[in-house]
Amino acid sequence: ATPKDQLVVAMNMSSMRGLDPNELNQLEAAEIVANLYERLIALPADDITKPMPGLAESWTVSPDGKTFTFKIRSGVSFHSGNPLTAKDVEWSLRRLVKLGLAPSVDLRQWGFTDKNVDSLIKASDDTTVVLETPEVWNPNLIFYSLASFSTSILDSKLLAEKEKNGDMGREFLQTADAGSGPYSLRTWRVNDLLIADAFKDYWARTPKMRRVILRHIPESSGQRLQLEAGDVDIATRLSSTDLAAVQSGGKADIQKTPGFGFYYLALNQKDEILANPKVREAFRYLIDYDGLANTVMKYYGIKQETIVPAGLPGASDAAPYKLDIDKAKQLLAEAGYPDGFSKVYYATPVTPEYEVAQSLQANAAKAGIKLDLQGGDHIGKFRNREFEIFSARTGERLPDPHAVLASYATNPNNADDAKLSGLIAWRTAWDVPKDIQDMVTAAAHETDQEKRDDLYAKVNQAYLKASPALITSFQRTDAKAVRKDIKGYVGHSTWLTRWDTVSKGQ
Amino acid sequence: MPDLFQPILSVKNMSVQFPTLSGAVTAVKDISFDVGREKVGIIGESGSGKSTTGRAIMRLQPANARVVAEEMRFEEVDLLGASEADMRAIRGRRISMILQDPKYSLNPVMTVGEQIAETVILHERIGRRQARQRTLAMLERVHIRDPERVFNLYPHEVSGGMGQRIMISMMLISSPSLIIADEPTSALDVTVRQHVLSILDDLIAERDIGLIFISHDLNLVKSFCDRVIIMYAGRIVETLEACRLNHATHPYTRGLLEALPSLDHPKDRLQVLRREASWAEA
Amino acid sequence: MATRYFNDLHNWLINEDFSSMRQARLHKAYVLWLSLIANPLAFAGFVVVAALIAIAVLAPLLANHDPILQDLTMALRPPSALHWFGTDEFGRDVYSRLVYGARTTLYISILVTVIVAPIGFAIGATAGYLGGWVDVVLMRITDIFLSFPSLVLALAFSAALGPGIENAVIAIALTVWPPIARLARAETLTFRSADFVVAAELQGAGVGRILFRHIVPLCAPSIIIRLTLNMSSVILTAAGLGFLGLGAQPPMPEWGAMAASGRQYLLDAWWLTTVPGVAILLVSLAFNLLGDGLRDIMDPRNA
Amino acid sequence: MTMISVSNLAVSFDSGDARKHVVKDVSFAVEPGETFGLVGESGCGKSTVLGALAGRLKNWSGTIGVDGEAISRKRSPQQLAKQQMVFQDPFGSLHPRHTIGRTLLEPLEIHGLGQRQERVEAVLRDVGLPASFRHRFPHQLSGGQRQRVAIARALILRPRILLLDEPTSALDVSIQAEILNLLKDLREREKLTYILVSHDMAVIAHLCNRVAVMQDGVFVEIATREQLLKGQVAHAYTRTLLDGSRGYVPTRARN
Amino acid sequence: MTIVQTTGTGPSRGTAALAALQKVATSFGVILTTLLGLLVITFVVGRMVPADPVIAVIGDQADHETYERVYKQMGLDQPVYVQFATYLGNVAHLDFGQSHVTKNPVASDLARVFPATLELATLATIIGASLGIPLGIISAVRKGTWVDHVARIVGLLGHSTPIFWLGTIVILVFYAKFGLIPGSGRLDVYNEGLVEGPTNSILVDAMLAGEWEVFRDALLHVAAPALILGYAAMAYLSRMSRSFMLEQLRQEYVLTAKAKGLGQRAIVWRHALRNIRVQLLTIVALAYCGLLDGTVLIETVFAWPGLGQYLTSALFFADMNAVLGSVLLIGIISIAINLLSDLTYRFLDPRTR
Ligand SMILES: Nc1ncnc2c1ncn2[C@@H]1O[C@H](COP(=O)(O)OP(=O)(O)OP(=O)(O)O)[C@@H](O)[C@H]1O
Ligand SMILES: Nc1ncnc2c1ncn2[C@@H]1O[C@H](COP(=O)(O)OP(=O)(O)OP(=O)(O)O)[C@@H](O)[C@H]1O
Ligand SMILES: [Mg+2]
Ligand SMILES: [Mg+2]
Repeated sequence: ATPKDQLVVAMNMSSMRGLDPNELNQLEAAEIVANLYERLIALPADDITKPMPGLAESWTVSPDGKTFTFKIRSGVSFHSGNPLTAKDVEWSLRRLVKLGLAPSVDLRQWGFTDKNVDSLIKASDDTTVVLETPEVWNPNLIFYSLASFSTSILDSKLLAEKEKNGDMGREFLQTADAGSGPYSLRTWRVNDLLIADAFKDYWARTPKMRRVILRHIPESSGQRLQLEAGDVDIATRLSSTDLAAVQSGGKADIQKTPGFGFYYLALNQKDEILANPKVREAFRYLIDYDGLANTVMKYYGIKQETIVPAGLPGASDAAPYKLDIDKAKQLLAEAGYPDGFSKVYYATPVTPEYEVAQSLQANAAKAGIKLDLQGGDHIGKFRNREFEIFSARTGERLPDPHAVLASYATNPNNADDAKLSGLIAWRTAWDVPKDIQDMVTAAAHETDQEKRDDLYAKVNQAYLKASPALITSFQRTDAKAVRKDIKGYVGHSTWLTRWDTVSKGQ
Repeated sequence: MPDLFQPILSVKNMSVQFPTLSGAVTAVKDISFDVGREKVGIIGESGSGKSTTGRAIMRLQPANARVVAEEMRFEEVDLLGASEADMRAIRGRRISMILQDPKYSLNPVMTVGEQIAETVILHERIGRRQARQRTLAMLERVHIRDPERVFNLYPHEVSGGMGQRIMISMMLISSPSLIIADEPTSALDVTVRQHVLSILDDLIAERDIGLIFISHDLNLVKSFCDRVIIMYAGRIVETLEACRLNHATHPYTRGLLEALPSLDHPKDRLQVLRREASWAEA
Repeated sequence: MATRYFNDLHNWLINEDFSSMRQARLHKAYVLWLSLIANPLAFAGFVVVAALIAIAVLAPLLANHDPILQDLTMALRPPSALHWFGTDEFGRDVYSRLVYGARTTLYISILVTVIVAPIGFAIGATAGYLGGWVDVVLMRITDIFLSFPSLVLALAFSAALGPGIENAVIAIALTVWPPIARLARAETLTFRSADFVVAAELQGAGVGRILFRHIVPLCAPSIIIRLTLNMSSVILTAAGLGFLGLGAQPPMPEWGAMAASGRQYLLDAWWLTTVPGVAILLVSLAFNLLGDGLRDIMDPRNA
Repeated sequence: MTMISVSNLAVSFDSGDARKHVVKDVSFAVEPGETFGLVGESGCGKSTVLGALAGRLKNWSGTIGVDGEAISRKRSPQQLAKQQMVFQDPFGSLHPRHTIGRTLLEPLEIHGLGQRQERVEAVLRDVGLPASFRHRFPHQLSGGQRQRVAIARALILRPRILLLDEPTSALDVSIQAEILNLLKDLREREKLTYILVSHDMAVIAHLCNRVAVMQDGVFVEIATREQLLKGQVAHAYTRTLLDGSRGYVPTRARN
Repeated sequence: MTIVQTTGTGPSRGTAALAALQKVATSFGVILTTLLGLLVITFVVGRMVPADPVIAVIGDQADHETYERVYKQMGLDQPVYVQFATYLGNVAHLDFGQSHVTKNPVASDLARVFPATLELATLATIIGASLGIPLGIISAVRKGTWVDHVARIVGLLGHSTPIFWLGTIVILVFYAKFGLIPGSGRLDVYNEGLVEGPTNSILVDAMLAGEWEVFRDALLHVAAPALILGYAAMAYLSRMSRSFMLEQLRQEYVLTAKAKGLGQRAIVWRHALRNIRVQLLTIVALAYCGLLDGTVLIETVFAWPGLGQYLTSALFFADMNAVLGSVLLIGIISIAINLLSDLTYRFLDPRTR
């Protein structure tokens, strides 16, 4: 059994890439950073769309919607003992933009660049930070971004000491922490173990768990057995059968945290056959939504055929498609391919993506489409539009339809050399209908929440009708098994699960 | 020598069979002979069963071989009925065996001294020190000049002739009463052979023991042994005094003699042995 | 009557007084066969390998379901009268996949042998026969491949070559040839100065003739035996690669990939990994026993 | 005209510090149809001389002439075919997995000669083996039969010279007699020139016209057959060898 | 009559030392070329692997600008040979670069993961050798009897069982069902962080620190994976020892020993074993090298943070520095082990002295 005052979590850490909040880009690392650091704004796990005060006690938005003024909480100190001031906030946010690494999109997408950030983000005194946006955006989008792990506030004084060759402390931060969160990093051995100790001077509350231990257990069966034996409290990467077994075993609860991303199928529109809308539609009838939902996808996803993630404004539960081979055949015949065709199909050989792909392969075969399924790492080819059919999943972190739609439904320039490879619509070479793109852009700038909700509902319908080249089937969920005596461990849709709220009861 | 006629070994109707894929092969068939304190040569062509006979006496035939005999007696011991433990006490102490090629018949990773001393330690239960003394003395006895040095050599570091002398000392150190030498000099040069044989000859005379000398060299057996047994196809076709070999009567023996080129009686053409089926049956 | 006929045949085969080349060959095979029967473990291995071949050939007759037909409603069912070895995560019949998988397994084994034996032999024998700098260069290359972590080499190459069973086989072959080359070299060294090779040289035979007409027949048994003994690790490596998406591609049934992908269901659907696992175990055990037996039988030094 | 002329032949193995001079300075000439013997104890360099003559060894110096032709280190197929070698060990000199027929066909293939089956049958007849032996493998033959096959293989290219390296020392006396007779017959019939290595003086005296006694890489004496038979040898070492081949001389008796 | 007593006096001590030195010098050259070849191949293969190291760092969804920026930062815009030359230059200064995945210097990563694998492989080799060699010898001595058959089948099963399957079954039975062994990893959470020693091998460190509780815990953790690996190694070792022993028992000197009156036991364990110890040493060394890189699967099943896992994940994320560093390490180790066994060989076998 685990010690009473310690939380032991089983994880698969093999894809973790350092602990620098401005560099990492991955779920497990994000959860750790969420607890080592704090951000201006907090999004409660149970009401994810509602910005709450974090390090910022309060804030105001100027009437033109472009200037945000944050009042920084005083009396907060970093793990190093340095007091946290507005200067640290200014330095941290600028650092994110200037380093320009993967998570910098969180600010860059609103128009911040390494050129303008020094003038747009400023600490006016020790407790006030002023942030200006180059354009008017819906303020929630900005607040959500400031709640992301990437906008964590770093200890600028400490990092100044640790700086090497002007790296803004990057090397140091990979394996150390410079935060003010409820836990401080004690030991980290990559692909082995991470130990975090409770931070005594944490301002909000005293964490009940004196220590949190994350163990790298790559095998699902290993995690499950340890969980059932009580040697770990939480298992985070279980296969669906193991989840089912744990659930029926009664020692732990299964927590399904919905995420804002989809399992998708991408049909390259540079391919003549796949560019045919009827062929695209035919593929929708080849996905065994219900069969998968009850088996492979039971814990990994929620059936969602539309494009706005469930739980967000404009979402709909319309499900007009279901597995229908005959219908698919008919569509193919109408498109001029009664005898089908064959295509190369790339998918990553990981659960459940590969199972979903194999299911599609089997159904397609019945409709006469021969899919040559190739496992392996093909993301590079997908990004360069060098594929025929590809499937994977995304994980957007903003609790707002904009994040998903910007990637799935905008493609301002469909030319090869535009290199908008951040957008999966561009990668698919899909010339998204203009009205959809316009509505998505308008909604992001719209400050009136009702109009916005309306716009998203329309986009949702238009997307469905467009017979998209990016077909969504399941909305991603992340399932964890939590032993019954663990209270307060609540999965967070934007990867910010907290440990300081956890307690162990009998 | 009165006890020359008192046999130390007597074998009656011994046969040895090997099972093979195409039925059992009888390598030795119903042979009988006695050995006293004398030098008995066994000659015969390759495959006639000489080595098999020698090994059967020591009960060292391959595991799959089947040995049957009416009687096999060595001094007071019944070799047929002796247990494996009895045999171990006999081998090396009372009957010894010298093999053809010292290059292969010595353990390559043990010093020669160690290998000789092992025999006395095993049979006489004496200490290492004492065994070493005995070994050195024995080495000296076989005309090895610097026994102290040779004691610590490995087999690959000694010449063929020396190797065979080491083999002799190893097999004679426990004073056995019968020695079986299976072609002890065939791997040696003529010059060395003479020396090795004379050492063996001396030791045998000195200790008054019996020797079974297996060879296919007629000239050698004739000049070295007292009696000769001639084998053909697993049978003994003839037994005679060595000095009378030239007057052998059996056509096989005669054939062998005629086939030999000779310095003293040069012939233009050699006689070729014409085998007769009856030889193998008689 | 029949026994009489068999006796005659036996006598004709066992007789060493040949009247034709064909009889000589048949005799050789027959003697091998007799020694095989006489060695119970090797014979057991032979029977299993023969069964594997038979199953592979007769797969369509033996299978009672379509091996690639999915039925998600029937996923992960335990063994029953309908599905003898249960069903997998897609509701496919494990028994039928096992039967068809024999083909893949056999295919891999044969392909690896076909690639590795000639390459390993050519490199090893050339190095051993020619000696000198050729030997140094070739053996250095062999050493480099030998000191590579073998699974990593296979992984890297099959990742580089792209997924697919043939590519996986090539990648595996890359890890298998160095020991074969070493073996071929060692064997060649023992034969290089044999009198019959010298005799051929003195008659003017060239390097190629000596290597392929004289050395090959002598090295072949030990190389084949070594490959037979390697077969289990070849199958297991192919399995590992299959699990990583680099070996056999779905929906092709392959034992290794079946065992590996069933691994995540091991605790609840034991049959998924256990059935192909036991099949792999049996076949590699059989290959091993057969290889050991062949070595005992064919190598005169082991007589 | 001499068939073989060798002067100042020296052979060494291994280069550098480990260099070993095995044959130091050897000269002799052999007439056509003559049989020239070589005796000496193990390791004195007899086989090495033959190896250099046959073209098996390359690291020799001095001059070798065969059939009036000076031989260089690299030989043409014709030059190779002119002399063939028979080895000591009949068990090691035939390829264990080749049938006799294949062994005999091989030289014909190498030299691109025709009428192969006929030649094989003829040469088998020459060495006194039935034609049906073509289908056998070496392990199915006795030592003497194998040695006959080895001789047949050497003869099939119709060489002028046979180099015989202890051709009978692994054989029983009865078989040795057959082979020695065969060699004698062939020499007469085919007008062959032999160089015969043996350690048995009786064999040498039986077959050779002259013999070179070798010790430690040099010839200590070249004696004729008559000298051997009469015991008129000059060198003590030659005498030792002669005595040795008569059998065991008890030292006790001598003392 | 004089008989020349020829004995191999061998070269004098001085020349022997010189020859040994020469030998060392050539082997050093050989090692360097082998390692260089190893690096070249690894580099080339690494370049061929389709996984994109940049994407591995920035994630799938990053945009093109970020991609370009990181691409340059990682030095991938330079020609391959320049990258390789730079790498070689760094290696010459004992700098193995930084891992993209772990963000640590590769050298410090290796210093952490390698001892874990070493610990496992060493124990497994000890287990495999101490069971496999006697088993092989016994089955050689009893060739063809049921003892031989059983011993061979037991050994071969170890060679033919999928390791991941066996590993999971062992965990299931001995951990989950009977609770006899600890689950996975190297230590229980209670004992984490109690010893942070100089060698990174917990067993050794705990022993040095005198933390016997930790030592016991670590030993319990390593037991199951080491036994499973040891079983696999045992199969190989017992088969090889069997055939070596059979070979020896056919030798003429065995007959001599029997003729002296030695019993079977003395012949096998005193005479024959001494003749095969060099070969045994070689195969134990080979098995050890094999285990060092063959631990991938068992490390995954038992969540053992060792080199096998490190290397595979590096490979999958195209983390070239980590891959090169690990391959180099394994290469050096396997060359070193072979060299060592070569040297011992010289020492143990009088014929090669
Ligand atoms: N282990 C065995 N299995 C089968 N047959 C055997 C075995 N050992 C010997 N033989 C056969 O027994 C016969 C006699 O062999 P043996 O070795 O006694 O002959 P030998 O007279 O010593 O011959 P050589 O002079 O060649 O040493 C031969 O025909 C041989 O083939
Ligand atoms: N390839 C070789 N490399 C090094 N040394 C060699 C080689 N071949 C022969 N020798 C050495 O040359 C010497 C003469 O060898 P050779 O074979 O000519 O002797 P031989 O007179 O034929 O002896 P034997 O009667 O034993 O056949 C021996 O000391 C041998 O060790
Ligand atoms: Mg014999
Ligand atoms: Mg010679």
